[in-house]
Amino acid sequence: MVRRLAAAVCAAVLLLCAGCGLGLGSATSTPKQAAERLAQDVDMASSAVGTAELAVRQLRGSRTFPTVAEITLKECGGLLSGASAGLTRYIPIDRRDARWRDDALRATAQAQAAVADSRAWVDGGGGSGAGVQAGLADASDALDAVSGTLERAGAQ
Amino acid sequence: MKRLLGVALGVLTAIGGFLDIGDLVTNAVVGSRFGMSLTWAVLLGVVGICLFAQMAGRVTAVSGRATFEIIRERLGPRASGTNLVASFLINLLTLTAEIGGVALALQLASSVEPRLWIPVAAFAVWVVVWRAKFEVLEDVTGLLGLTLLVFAVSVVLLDPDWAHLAHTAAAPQIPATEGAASYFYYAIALFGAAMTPYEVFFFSSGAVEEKWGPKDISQSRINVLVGFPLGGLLSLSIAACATLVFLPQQIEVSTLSQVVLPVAEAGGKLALAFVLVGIVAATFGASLETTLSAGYTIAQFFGWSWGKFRRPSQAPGFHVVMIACLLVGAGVLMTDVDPVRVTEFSVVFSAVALPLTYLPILLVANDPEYMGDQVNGRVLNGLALVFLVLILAASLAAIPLMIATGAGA
Amino acid sequence: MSPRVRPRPPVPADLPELPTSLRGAGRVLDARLHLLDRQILDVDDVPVTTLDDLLVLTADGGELTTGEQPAFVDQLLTGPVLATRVFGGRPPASRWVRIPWADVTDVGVAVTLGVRGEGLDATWVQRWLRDHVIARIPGGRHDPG
Amino acid sequence: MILGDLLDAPVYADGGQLGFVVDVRLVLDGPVKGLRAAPRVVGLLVSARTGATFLGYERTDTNAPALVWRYLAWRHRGTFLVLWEDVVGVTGGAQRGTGDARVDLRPGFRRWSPALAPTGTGSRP
Repeated sequence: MVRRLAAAVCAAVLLLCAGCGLGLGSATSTPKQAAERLAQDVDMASSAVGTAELAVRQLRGSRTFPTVAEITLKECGGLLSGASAGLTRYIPIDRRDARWRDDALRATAQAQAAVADSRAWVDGGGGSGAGVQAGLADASDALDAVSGTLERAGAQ
Repeated sequence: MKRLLGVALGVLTAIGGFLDIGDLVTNAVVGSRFGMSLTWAVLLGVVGICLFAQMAGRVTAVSGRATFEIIRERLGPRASGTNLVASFLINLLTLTAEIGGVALALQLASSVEPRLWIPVAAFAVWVVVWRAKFEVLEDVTGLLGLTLLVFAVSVVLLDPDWAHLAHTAAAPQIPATEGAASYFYYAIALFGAAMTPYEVFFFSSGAVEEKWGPKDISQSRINVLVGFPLGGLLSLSIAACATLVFLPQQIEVSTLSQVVLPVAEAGGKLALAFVLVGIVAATFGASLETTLSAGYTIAQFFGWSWGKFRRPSQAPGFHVVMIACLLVGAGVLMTDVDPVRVTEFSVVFSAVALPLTYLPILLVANDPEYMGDQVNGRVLNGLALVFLVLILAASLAAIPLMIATGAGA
Repeated sequence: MSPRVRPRPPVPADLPELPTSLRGAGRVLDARLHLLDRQILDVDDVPVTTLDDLLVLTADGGELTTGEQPAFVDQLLTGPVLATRVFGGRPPASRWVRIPWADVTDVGVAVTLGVRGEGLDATWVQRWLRDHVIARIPGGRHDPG
Repeated sequence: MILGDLLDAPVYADGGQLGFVVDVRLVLDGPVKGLRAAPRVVGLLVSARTGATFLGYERTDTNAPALVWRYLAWRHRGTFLVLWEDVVGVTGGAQRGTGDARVDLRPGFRRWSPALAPTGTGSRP
């Protein structure tokens, strides 16, 4: 009986190690992997900005309730802070991806500001729908530019 | 009247059980990242749950014994003990996610902090489980849950290119931006979301609550064949909505508020009102089901008196377990853990634990001592064996894939 | 799904079938297969507990060490002994909750007793929970009907 | 004697170990106590392996899905029934799983088929 239990435990440990092995394989060491790692956070940031744009456009066309838009923007803010936290945690391996990280951080900060303005506008705090929509669009373009450079670097 | 109530059980199990926070989130995430290329996983899950729930309902209707009594009888204390621990913990995880889902849905409808909604939602679930009749509990959440049909309406309103949608569903390939590991990880997540064990505990114990006998087997088959495909259809329409709105703009879904955006995009405020009601009903219905399933598994394993058809004083252990689970679930949620993340883990662990419940039910469904002459036919056994292999494969692959993809990151 | 009972499996040919003369006329039950871990129901079908073990004694209630005297099941045993059944070891005799075989009225998919579960020691935990927890919550005795 | 102690106990006959007690066969023909005749121990079912999956498929006419049944029947293929009268001694206080439980059979004991008549008690109690 004990023998069978030991065998089961070994099998479980083996399974876990296999899974971890696969997981660790993606540690960052080459520029390609560095670009992919940064791209993950940038994608999260651009997802958040895209969602914010959608929510604001829907509110301006009164296709959604203010409460729903406000919650959506709050959650986009959460996603953006997650993305910038991921970026600040990243340790660049050389000058080039240090520059990528700074561009990404700058674009994400711009997005955070745009989303904050949108929330203020939704809460009736001032600013115009069109102005806020434009701010989000600029932030989205900035993020797209950064992910463009990362993609090109990743493709080499 | 009894037949109508019977069908209500089927519809509730489809909407409440099928469409819970796990389906809402997983299908939206999959739609936004993989388009319709994982449709096959949802369809497999629908056929699987139809087969599994129908067998469990038939076994209970004929033998009068619910799922976990059977698991204990057939596997003995050691194997069924580990089975209980695994099934109970995963059910608790799903319960936590469901109550979190109710809180998130109420936040969307009222913009009040979800942390304030959590104790209210947990208390409301307890009051319904404590007082309401089993049938009433089903009808209300079942019928309200039907409002989720608005997802299907939204797909039509978004005026998609149906040929393209059908093509990507029929001829699936892994999108360039995603790795094979995360593709199959989400296939398992969808399969687990469709075939959650708590649905079967609830469905088979419900057969005892409703006092079904062998004559109700055809009724249970209707419930399953009406209820679950309806759930599968709604799952696919959630994924389609996400595909149409989010995929082109490369927006990845990770919050509940994003799940409802396509509906607002398609139908404006009216559709949004419907979907908010539907999500609250589905997550609340699922919270009731997971709470009851927690009570059912423990009480049936230890042989206590259980069931909502009895006075709480006649099933004290059953009710104490449910109260404890609600307190634990609400407690965990108050630590500001993200219910969507909890949900993603709960569906994958459901897939891991599925064989533990599926095999005993399959064995008993062939045991004349329990089933008399209502044993499985040859065709059903063949299909059941195919799914046994599928379920074992998904269960074994789930954890390594979860680690390899960092839980689908 | 055509319900039909299948032909009997090929019984290992080399072993002779036990004649009823040796086996005895009554119904045949295998303890672990048909009795252990089965649900025990009381006279009005309310679950009491799960059957954990059986006490086997000689006809006059004496202890058994060999096969000379016939052995009979004297009591159903249940109680908080799951840990020892799973992890091995033997619970002290006092831990067992005993139900005399005389109370059993039927052995089918579950074991049915002829007495109400209320009075049995096996339902002690349930009664304690009812009096100390459920009774304190309003509506504890309402009949959902 | 607690029946559970017999289960999974090793079985010896004329020196060699035959296997383990997988189950205990009872028949309801003992003295009537209350409404039902008390179960009498007919014999022990002995198999080469302990009763981990005691699903008993080698003894009943249950044909679980062919594949599963064939595996389970194969796993307990050597099971046989030995009569209670052939048991010479149940020794060592029969602690379960602690190795010192032991069942000794009379030399020249007879092996019987483990098959059960179709019980067919599927109807609800």
